[in-house]
Amino acid sequence: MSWSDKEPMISVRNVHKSFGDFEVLKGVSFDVMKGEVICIIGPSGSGKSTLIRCINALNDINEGSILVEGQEVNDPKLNKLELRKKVGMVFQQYNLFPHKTALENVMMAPIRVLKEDKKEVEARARALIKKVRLEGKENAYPGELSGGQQQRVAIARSLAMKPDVMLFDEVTAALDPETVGEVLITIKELAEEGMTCILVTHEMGFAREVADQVYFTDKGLIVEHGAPETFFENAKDPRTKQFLSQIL
Amino acid sequence: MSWSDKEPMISVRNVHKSFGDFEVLKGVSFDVMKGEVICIIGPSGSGKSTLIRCINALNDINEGSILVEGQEVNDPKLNKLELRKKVGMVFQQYNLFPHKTALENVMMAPIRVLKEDKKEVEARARALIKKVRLEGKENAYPGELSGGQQQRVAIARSLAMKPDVMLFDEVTAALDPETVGEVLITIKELAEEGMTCILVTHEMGFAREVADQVYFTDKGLIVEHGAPETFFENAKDPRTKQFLSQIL
Amino acid sequence: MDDLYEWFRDFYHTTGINLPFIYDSYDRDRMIDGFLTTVELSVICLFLSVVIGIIGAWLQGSAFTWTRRIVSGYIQLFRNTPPLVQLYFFYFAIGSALPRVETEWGGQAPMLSSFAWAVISLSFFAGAFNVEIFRSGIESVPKSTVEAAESLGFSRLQIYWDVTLPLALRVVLPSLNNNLVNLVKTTTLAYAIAVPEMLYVSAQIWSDNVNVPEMMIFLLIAYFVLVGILVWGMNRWERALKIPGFGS
Amino acid sequence: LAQADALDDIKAAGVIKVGVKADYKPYGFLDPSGAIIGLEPDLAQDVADRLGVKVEFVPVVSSNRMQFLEQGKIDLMIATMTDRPDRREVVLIPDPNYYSSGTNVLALKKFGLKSWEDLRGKPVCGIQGAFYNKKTGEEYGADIVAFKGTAEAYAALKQGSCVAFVYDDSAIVAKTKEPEFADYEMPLPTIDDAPWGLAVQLGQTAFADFMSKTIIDWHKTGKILELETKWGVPNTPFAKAMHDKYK
Amino acid sequence: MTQPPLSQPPSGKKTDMAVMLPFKQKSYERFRIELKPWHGVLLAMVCFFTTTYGYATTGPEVDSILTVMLRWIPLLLKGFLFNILISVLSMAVGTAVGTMLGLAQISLIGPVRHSSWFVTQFFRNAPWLVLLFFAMYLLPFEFNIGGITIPFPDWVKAIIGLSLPVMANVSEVVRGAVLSLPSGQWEAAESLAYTRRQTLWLIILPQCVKRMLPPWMNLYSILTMATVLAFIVGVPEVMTLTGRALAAEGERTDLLAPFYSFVLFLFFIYCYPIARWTVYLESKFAVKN
Ligand SMILES: Nc1ncnc2c1ncn2[C@@H]1O[C@H](COP(=O)(O)OP(=O)(O)OP(=O)(O)O)[C@@H](O)[C@H]1O
Ligand SMILES: Nc1ncnc2c1ncn2[C@@H]1O[C@H](COP(=O)(O)OP(=O)(O)OP(=O)(O)O)[C@@H](O)[C@H]1O
Ligand SMILES: [Mg+2]
Ligand SMILES: [Mg+2]
Repeated sequence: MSWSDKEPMISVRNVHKSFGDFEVLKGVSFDVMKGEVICIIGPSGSGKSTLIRCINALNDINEGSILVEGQEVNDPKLNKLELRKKVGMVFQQYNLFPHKTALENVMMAPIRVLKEDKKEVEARARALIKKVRLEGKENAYPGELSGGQQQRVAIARSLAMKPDVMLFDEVTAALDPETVGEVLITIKELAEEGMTCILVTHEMGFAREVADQVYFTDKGLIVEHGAPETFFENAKDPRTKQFLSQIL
Repeated sequence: MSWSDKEPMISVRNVHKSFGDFEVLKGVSFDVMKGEVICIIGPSGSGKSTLIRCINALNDINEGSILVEGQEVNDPKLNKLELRKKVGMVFQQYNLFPHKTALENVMMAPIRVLKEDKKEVEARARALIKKVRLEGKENAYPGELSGGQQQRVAIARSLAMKPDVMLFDEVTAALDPETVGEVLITIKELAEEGMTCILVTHEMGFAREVADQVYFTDKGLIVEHGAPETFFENAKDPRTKQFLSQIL
Repeated sequence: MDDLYEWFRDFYHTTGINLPFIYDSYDRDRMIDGFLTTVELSVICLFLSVVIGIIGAWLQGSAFTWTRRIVSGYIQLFRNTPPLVQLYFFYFAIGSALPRVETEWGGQAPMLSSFAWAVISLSFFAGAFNVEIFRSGIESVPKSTVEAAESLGFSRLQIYWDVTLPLALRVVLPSLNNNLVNLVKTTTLAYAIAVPEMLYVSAQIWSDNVNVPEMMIFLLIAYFVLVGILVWGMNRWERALKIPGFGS
Repeated sequence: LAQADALDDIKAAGVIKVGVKADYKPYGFLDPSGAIIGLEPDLAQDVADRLGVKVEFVPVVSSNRMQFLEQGKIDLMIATMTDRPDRREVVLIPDPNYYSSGTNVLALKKFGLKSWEDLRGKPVCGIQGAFYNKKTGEEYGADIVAFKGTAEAYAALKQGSCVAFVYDDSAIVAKTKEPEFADYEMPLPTIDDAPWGLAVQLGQTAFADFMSKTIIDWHKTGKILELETKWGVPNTPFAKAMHDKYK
Repeated sequence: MTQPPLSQPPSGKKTDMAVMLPFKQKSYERFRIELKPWHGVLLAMVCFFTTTYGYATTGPEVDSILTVMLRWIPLLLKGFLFNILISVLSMAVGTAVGTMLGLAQISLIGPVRHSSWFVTQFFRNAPWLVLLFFAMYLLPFEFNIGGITIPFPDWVKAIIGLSLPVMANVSEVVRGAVLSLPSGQWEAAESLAYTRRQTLWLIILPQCVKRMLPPWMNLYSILTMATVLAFIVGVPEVMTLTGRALAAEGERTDLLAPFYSFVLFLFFIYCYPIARWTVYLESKFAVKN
């Protein structure tokens, strides 16, 4: 394969996506280099979730191209399973498997999908659970965990697949400020370890602290982007300005 | 009735409330004068919602007393209907009636409960909908409104009963920053018009701008309170400090 | 018309496919009666069973323990015993214990005919299920919506009629649909107490003519049409009740 | 399927399956142990004895007895079936007939029924699958209300749901003798005095011949009369006539 | 680290309409407290005895109702055992075939999906009694495959006739349970690179079992009650035997009420515990999720 570290890890080029007559994405382009952390912010309904679902091939696209490590995601011949081994995703609603304990949730995919050795996976899974600071909750079922704890199990579950890229979709939207803090610390640590991350978030404070690039979407387009310092202080686009001014 | 404007509009005295064995409120006291706006902040589960539900007699209390305009809320002989004409409540989840249009939602209670004249109510309802800046959405069903719009219909619905006091329970928790802005402007206008308001909120920015008093609750007690300036800048209690430090 | 009948008679002689309910005037008349009886029985039972369901569900929420006990007892007794045996029991055991009335042919007949007993028995049978269906629908109306109504001062009956029931109805429509389809199918049981409905007439015809397969296929088609009409009607109703953003 | 010789099959199997009624006292009914007894089961037992095989009773009702025979579920049917030409198209009925009864009604004496026409427009109880239902309905205009079993029909009659119960006259005669039915009578002229036929599958001529001989023997020896007495039925004119004829 | 208790567990699906919260069926809590099993037994007994004595107008020369009942009860119980046997076997057959049919209904292959949908609807919408008639008249009494004769006695026909609607209903239960899982579960599994088959067997079906159990048991209870329809086929089940017993007792009309209430009673004591167990499972699973 011709892809090298020098090229973008993820390259989104002029992506269009419609649901029926309704065009959600109207030509979105951006690149993410290996180890970069980008945040996507924007009003509700602007297509943020749709965009990152396309990167993971959960939605297909109508036009344009998405390359992950040089591989076209929208290629019908693409082996989606291979793609998903490379790209991990954490959902806003966690989507843990409720019939499995925290540890089993984390271990299941590596064992069943990657066919890895059970012992090895278990060691890794326990390490991951420790990493997301959930020691002692290994045998708890999702129903017995608080929202923030579930969210962290979901992160560990994705990490167990050793992905190259992690996608986070508004992982903190439904949590109270304290729990938000816990989850964000976990993500920050990942970013510091050099994981390539794409985050959709409403937490401006977090975007400011951790992102290499901030993208602002509105009505299916990227309206403005930049490094957090310049983005938050000197937004040029009127729409962005208006949005940021609303934040108290 | 012996109550006069000089006395507290709402007087909460040593209120205790348990669910089974679990004591949610452990002796809460505070006063609200006519036209005052107070904000209650605090971590999840600290009993904020329970407290304001008690004021509206949606929950009964185990000990203490709650006076609204000098009337004991916890009196079993109390005419709840009379109380609820005086006290309006807006819920976090809006709780609109999904099978009624925005206008019908606003009109229903005055017509069915107060038995007011339909024409009159309609005129008032339209005025209220205008006040919350929703002209043109009169015939939309809740499902066709964005979260912020639904929240404003909920406010109009309460106002249509011409209450003396309004209770707001985390009315903005699930909204994106822009929509939060819209709702808060509406509440601010109400406050300026002299409505007595009690708000439970996570929006510190708003609390700072609009509140006459801020109360911080933790584990069923009011831990600290004060005017917003002093409260946010010079919190003394360690728990309050920790909570405030979490906010990014 | 007569030619058509003759054609079917010839059809029998040439092909051996015997459809006497088309060419034989006596069989034709009784089949038309049978069809009408089935329709009449179904429509009356559908209506009554829904009324029983609504009232029963309301009584289930009653404050009087004994009201609830009686409704529960009714439900359990009816849904845990075979409707066929219920029919027998009603018609033969209860029926002959009732006061008698003078008949036009000078006899003393029981007050209720077998048709009336079929109506009663099948309505109560399906009604027992409907009570539970409505009950679960009412449970699925969030407490918060009911509280919203409460906090606007609605009375208990007003809440049930204006808010709970309309919302519950929308939730339970699929299971209600299912139960009503079952009810239409169950009307065949009236055959056992000699209500001349379609199966009864068909059985008479096939014992006179030994043409079981033909009659059987006719019956299946006839019930398909009947059930189809019911399902079509329920779907139209469902669409008419549809409100935006509800049960996508 | 039919053309293998049933007699050989029966002998090879060592058992004959006979369709009889199980809800028609006294011709075929249950005893509390669940065994089927009655006049017709006794006849079936006699057939089995003659063949030197065991007998297996299969309970049938009017609405399914011919299908059972057609399908081969039973080898022989002795189930109160009226011998009618259209039935002879479907099953093979050996001659002579073994029994006979007519159609009549059981009704309250106080109604004073005189002729079949009196039934017009009135509800008349019946048994599902009986051939005279249609005739009573079509020719005399009665509203037939047919039940699955005789118990239900008698109950419906007694509770007043119908003006009369149309049924086999021999059973009605026996019924009017019971104290419970003291107020009832059999008021009409018997119609359709129709012989009963036992039946085998179409094409089983050897078996049918064997049965013909057996039936003649029953009449000759007075077995039918004897069984009537045993099961409490007054000796019927048909049985007496046949006995005289073949004696 | 303090863990603030969540006042509301996150529900599976995000909706703005609170009304669309998943069905929670805790409604039966009330039954559990107020209606004990013996209430039902009591009720049935009352039915039974009032009718028994209500008709105690028998003269001296006939047996009393109680004597008659005692004479026949052993046989009726045997018949009832037959009902249970039929219900168990039909349920087993119907469940096995119905599960396959239900999975076929969510197949990605169009023709498989459509034809299984049609079969399901066909047997779901036909009256049970008609299907039984069908099985009785249109099935041969024995099958001949390559010289081996497979007999189809009545009770087998009854089982076939009853397992057809059971199959169709199970098929719908399976399909409904699979579809009722939040789509997030499919997506989570997909994004973890599970194949469709793995997703179905490892993630979806294990979660469905819980959801399917209550409706499945409900179906069983309905099936059990439907076994009396086997009187059509002439199987010696309890209703058939009741009819014959009444005939053998000379059609005494005063016997109808006690006999039928006895049959009601038998079914009640068998089905009621099942219904209660179903309710218990329902509420148990509802809380867990
Ligand atoms: N399956 C679908 N069918 C039709 N429309 C859809 C579908 N999924 C999303 N949409 C629409 O596409 C638009 C973009 O949705 P998306 O979820 O990407 O928004 P978002 O930016 O993530 O918003 P939020 O901040 O509220 O999560 C919305 O208007 C939504 O209604
Ligand atoms: N009906 C109830 N039965 C039992 N416990 C309850 C009930 N309602 C609330 N609680 C408990 O009481 C505590 C306080 O709940 P409350 O809703 O008042 O918290 P809150 O401060 O409003 O939290 P949040 O910010 O999450 O809304 C919580 O721990 C909750 O679990
Ligand atoms: Mg989104
Ligand atoms: Mg709260």
